[in-house]
Amino acid sequence: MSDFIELFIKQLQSPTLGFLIGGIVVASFGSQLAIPDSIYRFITFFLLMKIGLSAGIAIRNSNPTEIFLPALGAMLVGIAIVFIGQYTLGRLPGIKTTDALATGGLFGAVSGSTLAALLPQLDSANIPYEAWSAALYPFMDIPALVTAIVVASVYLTKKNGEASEKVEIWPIIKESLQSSAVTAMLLGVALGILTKPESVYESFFNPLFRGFLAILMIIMGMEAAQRMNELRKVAQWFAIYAFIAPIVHGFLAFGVGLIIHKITGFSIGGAVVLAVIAASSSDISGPPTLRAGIPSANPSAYIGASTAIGTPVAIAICIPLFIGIAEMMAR
Amino acid sequence: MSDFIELFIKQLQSPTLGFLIGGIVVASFGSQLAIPDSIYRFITFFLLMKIGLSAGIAIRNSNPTEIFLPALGAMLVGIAIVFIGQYTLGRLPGIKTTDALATGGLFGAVSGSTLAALLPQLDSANIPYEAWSAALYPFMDIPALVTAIVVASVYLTKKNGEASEKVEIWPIIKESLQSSAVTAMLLGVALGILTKPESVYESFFNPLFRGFLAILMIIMGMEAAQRMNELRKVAQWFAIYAFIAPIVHGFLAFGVGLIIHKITGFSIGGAVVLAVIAASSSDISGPPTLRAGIPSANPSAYIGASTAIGTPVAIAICIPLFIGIAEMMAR
Amino acid sequence: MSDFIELFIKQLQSPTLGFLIGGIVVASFGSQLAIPDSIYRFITFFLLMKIGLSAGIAIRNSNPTEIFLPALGAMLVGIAIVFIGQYTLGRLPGIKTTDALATGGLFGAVSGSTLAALLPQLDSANIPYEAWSAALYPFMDIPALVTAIVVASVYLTKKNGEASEKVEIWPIIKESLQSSAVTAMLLGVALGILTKPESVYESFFNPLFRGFLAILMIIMGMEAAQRMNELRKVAQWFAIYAFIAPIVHGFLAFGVGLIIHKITGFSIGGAVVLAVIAASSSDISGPPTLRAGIPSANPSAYIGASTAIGTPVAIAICIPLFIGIAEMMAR
Amino acid sequence: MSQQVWKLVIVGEEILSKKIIKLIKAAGATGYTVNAAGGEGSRNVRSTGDPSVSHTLSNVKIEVLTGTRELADKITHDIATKFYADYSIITYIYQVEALRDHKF
Amino acid sequence: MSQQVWKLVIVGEEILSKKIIKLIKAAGATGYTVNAAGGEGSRNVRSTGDPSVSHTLSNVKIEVLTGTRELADKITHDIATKFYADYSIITYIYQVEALRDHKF
Amino acid sequence: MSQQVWKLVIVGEEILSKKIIKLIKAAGATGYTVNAAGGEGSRNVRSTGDPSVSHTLSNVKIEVLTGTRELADKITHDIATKFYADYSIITYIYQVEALRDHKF
Ligand SMILES: Nc1ncnc2c1ncn2[C@@H]1O[C@H](COP(=O)(O)O)[C@@H](O)[C@H]1O
Ligand SMILES: Nc1ncnc2c1ncn2[C@@H]1O[C@H](COP(=O)(O)O)[C@@H](O)[C@H]1O
Ligand SMILES: Nc1ncnc2c1ncn2[C@@H]1O[C@H](COP(=O)(O)O)[C@@H](O)[C@H]1O
Ligand code: NA
Ligand code: NA
Ligand code: NA
Repeated sequence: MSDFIELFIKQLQSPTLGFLIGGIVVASFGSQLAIPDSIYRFITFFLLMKIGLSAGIAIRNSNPTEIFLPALGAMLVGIAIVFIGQYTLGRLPGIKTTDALATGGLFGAVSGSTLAALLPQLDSANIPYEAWSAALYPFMDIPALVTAIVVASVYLTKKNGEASEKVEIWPIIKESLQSSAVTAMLLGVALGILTKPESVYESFFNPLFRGFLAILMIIMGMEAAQRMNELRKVAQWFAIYAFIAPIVHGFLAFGVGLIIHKITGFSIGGAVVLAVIAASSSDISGPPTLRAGIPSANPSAYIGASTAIGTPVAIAICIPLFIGIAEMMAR
Repeated sequence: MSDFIELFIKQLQSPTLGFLIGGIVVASFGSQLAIPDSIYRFITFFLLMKIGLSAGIAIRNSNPTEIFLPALGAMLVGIAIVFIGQYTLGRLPGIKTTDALATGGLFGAVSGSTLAALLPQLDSANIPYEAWSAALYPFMDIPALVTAIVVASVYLTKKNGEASEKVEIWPIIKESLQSSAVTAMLLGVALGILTKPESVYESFFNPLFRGFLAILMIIMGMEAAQRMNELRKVAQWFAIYAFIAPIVHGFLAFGVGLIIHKITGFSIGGAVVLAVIAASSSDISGPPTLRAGIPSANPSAYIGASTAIGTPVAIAICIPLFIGIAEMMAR
Repeated sequence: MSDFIELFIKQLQSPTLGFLIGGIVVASFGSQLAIPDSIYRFITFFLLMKIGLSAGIAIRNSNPTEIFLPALGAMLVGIAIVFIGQYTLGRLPGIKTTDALATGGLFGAVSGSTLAALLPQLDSANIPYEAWSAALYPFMDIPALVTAIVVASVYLTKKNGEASEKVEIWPIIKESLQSSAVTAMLLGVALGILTKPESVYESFFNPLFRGFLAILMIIMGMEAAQRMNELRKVAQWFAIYAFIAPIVHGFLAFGVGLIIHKITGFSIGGAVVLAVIAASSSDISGPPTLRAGIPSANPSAYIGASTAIGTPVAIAICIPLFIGIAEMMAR
Repeated sequence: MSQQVWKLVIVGEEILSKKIIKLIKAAGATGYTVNAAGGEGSRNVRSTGDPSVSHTLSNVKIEVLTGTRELADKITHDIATKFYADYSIITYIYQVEALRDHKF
Repeated sequence: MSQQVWKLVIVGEEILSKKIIKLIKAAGATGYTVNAAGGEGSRNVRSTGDPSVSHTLSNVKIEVLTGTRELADKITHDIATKFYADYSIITYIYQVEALRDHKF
Repeated sequence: MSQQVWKLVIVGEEILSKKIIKLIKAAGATGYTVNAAGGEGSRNVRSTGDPSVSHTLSNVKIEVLTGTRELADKITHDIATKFYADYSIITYIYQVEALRDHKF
């Protein structure tokens, strides 16, 4: 146990986390510092392309059937998280079911920045993982969003006593695939598989990755501090859920990953990736999709919960936690 | 012949092309992915500065008189392309002469992104070329734009039976020189000649070149797909012209380059540069200059033709084509 | 002496200066070239973070008490510059006292870009300096701004014969600390001290520093040319002050630095840093703080003086001057 | 030389802009003008996950000139029905004088 | 379906935007809309050190809909007292018709 | 405390903005305000080669307050003569009430 705590604390000192906390402090202090919106957009594009490219290059040289079980696991976890949200958060006093579903959907969906923060730390910790495992992202992201929107629509139709009109699933999937985050990652994967982008990858995407990630962490930190105010306007249950849920979701997915590890050769590092994408909550593609899909849900509740608390918890607690566990298991 | 086809196909697999096609696919699929405008502007500035700096550093150590004949060739090709446009596209049924002239002017002018895409591929193919040859850019670009605007003015004056007022040429040249693209490249050339920018060049402009180029290719691809709709609104002849013209212009300039090769020591690689800048059509500086210079021409026609078809053809067909020819000649 | 002139001229050929002059020429020629605002903001953030990080990493491994005397010197110089402005510029015919105070405040405050331009040139000249010396920035910047605003308020209160209401100092300090420039640098210092950002620093901030600095120099040059027009609208004394003041302030601070050098082990290179931050005038954080703090002062006067003349003089004259002196002293 | 036309202004969440434009075109307007905007109102919900710290303008202001009051009312009505319940959005209208040779 | 309200427009230096918004809220308005703007006027001072070459929009346009003329006049008056002497700023007002179900 | 002035609004292609501003100043207006804008109209031509995929706002909205109707009409007329034939552009005008102490 003391070993584990030691490993956990070492993770806490990583620069990634330092930059995140730096952003929180800076914004809390009311600084005028602002990273321009276009830079933020470029950085997220850059990071997801980089992750996609390296996954694609890896897939090119790997057995594509290996991904089947982990992808299925990712899907099931994404869907399960929505129902967990509905039956825990949604049952609490004063919480509207649609708000709970939207929050569950956002926490089931995946954060590109959390994923980007994880990978270099796995590398530093020398924990091997399937290079394609970042490609699990959309397999958890899209089912979670689709489930949240479909269940909310069914719920609202029933509640309003309307003749149940069928909810169309394909448009929701399409909108998720068209979102800038998922597109950037899939474009990277496709280019990694089909072309030979090694020269660009080695001269550009790989060396600049840690730097842009650090800047993104500052932005995420500033954003978390800023959204705190918004979160204060909604029921406290959202804050409590946002603190606990990433950890619970992480353990759920880590368990699923371990089972797949037993069945196939899926690595422990891969299980950590699965755990952290489950622990993460979407910050780019999820919010607009949910806003359009469940318009009556309160965005201050679900975006506030995710950005102000969910993402910091995923990065600051879940990443070191699951890396610590994996290191302990490796001994 | 089969050798040539093999070389041609190898070129088709380059990452540059992959990123271009990736952009086309992504935009055709209706993705929300968008590279912010300010990033696009910075990237074109960066690439042209880099090209200019390396040309300037090369000129510093070379005999400046060497550039005389190639520059003259570039000028003549640029002017010729406008007249080719007038007497081919302009003679087709339903095509306004001013539209044909503006299109010819844009195809005579030069694309910084196509030039940027060419140079690393020449390097990979180990085809030597005069390092200053990128500096031929303005020598083709400006004469083409000036010719198109002057000829259109003369034509309109005659047609409207007005007393022929003399068209002022200097303001058009000045506007071209003041355009952001030409300025960026000439600034790079000047700094390369007059200062010692090697430290900045080696630590910044050179290593990041391929990466920013890849991102620009994605933007160009998305843009091409987007402009297709606009091109559909105008006569089909523009699309046909846009497909054939880059290849014809490329061969014309390659021929001129070979003649200069015989006369002076101008390299085959230099002739490829001449061919590709002729094949390219302007995407940054040309459109606003033409819009102001020939206001009655329809921008949907000439910009659509250039961006939706001309640029992809120049990058995807003309670059591998002329590199393939040069490689065959080198055997 | 001829030695010194030689050293001075060598400094003049540095790329930094070339890019600055390039920007001036380009803008004077009326070019359309424009670096997007968001890129400018990102670059200044990047450079100040880099400077802060390297200072912070250095402080982590150094004796924090060393900084005490130099910081005190920086403070006194910052305050002195304001009074020098008041009693020289402010006494000239037709110059309003508040305008003189605001100008003095801006020239007492510090320019991140000038500081960024200095450090690589100190490195190239192999002049050792305390790595933490960049952290002297806020110790001169904030006192200068506070002094200017407080003295102006006292002056206006007296002049208007109002009952002297006490000027609050803390809000002014807070606003300075909250400015994006000071925040970025202090965030870098804090992260450098408290986390281990070496991996990010070596892979991102350090290699890209020279390149972004070069681009910032182009922007500063364009800006200087642009502001010239504004400066022409105000009394010529501002232009004359802006030319002489950086040199005078530089020598004042260099003298202070030499005294500290005698007392403690403070390096000659550190004295050059002190001299150049004194010579520099604020371009990011100063103007809005002064505009809010001394609303009746004419911003065209003080911003024009600083941007159009002060900054070019600091970069083009003061940096090579003090490096030349330090090199001569080292022989 | 001039004609009286109606200017309808819509200020609402950026996320709605494509939908509102679609609706404006469907109603038969000859055009529209869009501005990025920021603001606060009585509902003031945020609809994106994009960082607010970067001063994103998360609203959009859409202006439509219409030749008749009916057309403007139809657009207002369509927007009210579709978006008033769940989104931050306001609309208002006034008369302006446009050059006669442009058809609205 | 509609109500007459006043639309007050303020165009001034970007640096004032937070202060003006504070003042608008303090006066009791239900909301405001902000646009980035550029421009020139009779005073035309620049308030930032940010590069003008990069085409920064250094002004801001703030629009406030108020239910009463008094509220608009109060805001105008507060702005005039505080900022007219030292800053580039103009204000003007006109009547528009807003949907009745939004409270101003 | 107030004066009736005319507010002339011009929405057109971004590429024209410098030329329009020149013309406004030449006509004798005391100032103008510019906003980046997007939009579609009956002509709707694009004038730049810049990527449209990046949501560039390729229009510009220019507002001019004038003390007299004549001045506004002169500006409108100049714009119409110079740009209506070849460019996407609209203009319209209405009356607003400005603070008396600013000269227009
Ligand atoms: N009184 C007002 N004056 C000006 N703009 C307003 C006002 N109320 C609301 N708005 C704008 O309309 C948007 C939506 O308002 P609401 O639906 O009240 O949240 C706000 O974000 C503001 O941009
Ligand atoms: N006549 C005018 N028409 C339109 N906008 C104006 C006018 N005069 C001033 N402005 C705007 O108001 C700002 C401040 O004006 P001023 O206080 O006159 O410098 C200017 O920067 C313009 O954006
Ligand atoms: N009916 C309209 N309502 C609002 N804006 C319009 C309208 N028609 C045109 N515009 C704007 O004016 C610009 C030029 O219009 P046009 O000359 O009709 O292409 C368009 O791009 C729009 O921004
Ligand atoms: Na998740
Ligand atoms: Na060409
Ligand atoms: Na100073």
